[in-house]
Amino acid sequence: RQRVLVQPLLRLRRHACPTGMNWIEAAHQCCSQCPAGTFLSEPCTSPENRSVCLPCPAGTFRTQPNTLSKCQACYECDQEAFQSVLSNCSATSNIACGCQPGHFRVCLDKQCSDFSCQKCQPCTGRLIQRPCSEAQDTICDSSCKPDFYREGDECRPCHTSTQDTCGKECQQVCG
Amino acid sequence: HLPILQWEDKRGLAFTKNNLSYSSNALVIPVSGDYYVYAQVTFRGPIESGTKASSVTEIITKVTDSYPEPTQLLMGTKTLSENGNGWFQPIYLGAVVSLEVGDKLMVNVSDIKLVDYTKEHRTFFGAFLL
Amino acid sequence: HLPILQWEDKRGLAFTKNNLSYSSNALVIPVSGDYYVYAQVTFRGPIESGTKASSVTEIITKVTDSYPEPTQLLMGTKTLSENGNGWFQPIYLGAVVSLEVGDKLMVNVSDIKLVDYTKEHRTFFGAFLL
Amino acid sequence: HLPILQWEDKRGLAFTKNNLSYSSNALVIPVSGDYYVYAQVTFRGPIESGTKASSVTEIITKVTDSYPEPTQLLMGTKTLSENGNGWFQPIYLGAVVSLEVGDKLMVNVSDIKLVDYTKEHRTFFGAFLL
Repeated sequence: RQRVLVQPLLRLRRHACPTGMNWIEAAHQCCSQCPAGTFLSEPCTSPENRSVCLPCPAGTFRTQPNTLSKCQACYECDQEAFQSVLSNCSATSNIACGCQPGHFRVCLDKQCSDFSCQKCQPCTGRLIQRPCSEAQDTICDSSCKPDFYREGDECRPCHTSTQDTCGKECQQVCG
Repeated sequence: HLPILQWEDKRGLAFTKNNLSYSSNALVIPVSGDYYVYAQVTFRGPIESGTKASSVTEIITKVTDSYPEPTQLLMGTKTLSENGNGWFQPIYLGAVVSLEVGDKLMVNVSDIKLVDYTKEHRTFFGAFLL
Repeated sequence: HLPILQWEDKRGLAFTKNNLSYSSNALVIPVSGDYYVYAQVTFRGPIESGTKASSVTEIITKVTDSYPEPTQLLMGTKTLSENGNGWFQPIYLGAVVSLEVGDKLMVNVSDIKLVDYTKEHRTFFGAFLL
Repeated sequence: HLPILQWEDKRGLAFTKNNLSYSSNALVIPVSGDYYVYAQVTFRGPIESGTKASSVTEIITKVTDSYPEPTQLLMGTKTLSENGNGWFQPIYLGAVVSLEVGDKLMVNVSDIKLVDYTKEHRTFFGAFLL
């Protein structure tokens, strides 16, 4: 028995408009889209004449052609929380943020569309296996640098040790 | 884009009326106007397959025929300071937004495997016209 | 059942009107319809006599003549990762529910001793007809 | 008094209508009645200049000509058990309050430097007449 897949053949869009035009409910007709960087101030009075589009006010943007009555508000970079501006908001693009030097991104979702900036770990007394970058923290070498001895999970310079603070490990390294 | 939640719209406490309909994971706006839109997602962990989550995010998003990209309307983000034991974290969002007929509302989450979908009164989504 | 909170319905910011009344710890629904029901409970600890709480829960419940058991309408559960110091944890819940005349709404909590009842603007409960 | 937040009332998702206006950091009530008032503030840290915060607080406050002091209408307080890494903590508040024409509503926070102002859908404030 043949399985018949019952499904609307064509998922009819509510109102099919030609490419470059959108259905405007208020005008009850298709109108031309406004270009990126602008918004629809007044819909067309007939499909032949153009919609009235105005530039996005300062602090707002539209990256795509649209028939929206407002532009989107620009985000801001969180400079208090160690973010930096990679590129400013323009009429056609939102602001882009990164992390200030010495910080790396901690993503809040898999796409990393949202992130906080965290201080890179300093690798005091250790060699750096992989330097800190925008995307990930420093990776420190597990062993201490020459002239540094291990104290717990820290590496301490020999010159800071004194007779009675220099334990077995310290003596091995610092003599 | 972040995963989109699916919803029950008929059984139990769920219902739709006044032409506010639900289809393909979205509420569909029947008439232009200002709506109070709200959603709560209860997140829980740890889960078997999951890596340890450092945060959870819930976003109410709008898709419209007038623009090719979704618009994020409301967002709740909470970092988790959980210690490996079982944890629960509800996030509630609600506000008035201006919507056009045909606009679609949906709920995105940072990780769908962390959503507690087991009880209808823990994770819910709705809207009403003012 | 979980403990039921008692509410002030006249003094300070509290009020009832349009026949929505409060009696024996419940809001009583005067006319059938869809209501936006909401409540916030602020939990706080540690408390003198209390054992260390691992989580707090708030539930808005409906009791109706047409069914012998309460129905849980909305629930917020949050695990606590507190470290012995003083802690505060608010849980807000709100959604549209269909109610019948005579239905009673109440708020249950996991542990009544953890509820901060000292300030009316920290713990509150209400409903309005759409 | 606690710091008062400033708001955008025109650009992006923000709007005012029906004579509910915004001026000097406050929503101004155009007609007496019962309003559902709500606000979410997303707090985040740590911040450069900041001392380590132990808790965050959001308060919706009313100022009225008929009384010299502000009235706290709704309050959300959450203690932080953060461990030095980046943290996010949203607090949502919403309830029905009775207001008089000319009353002003504003949002106070415990520390303005901890408020995430970078995205309009993370921190928002509004009211509507029932």
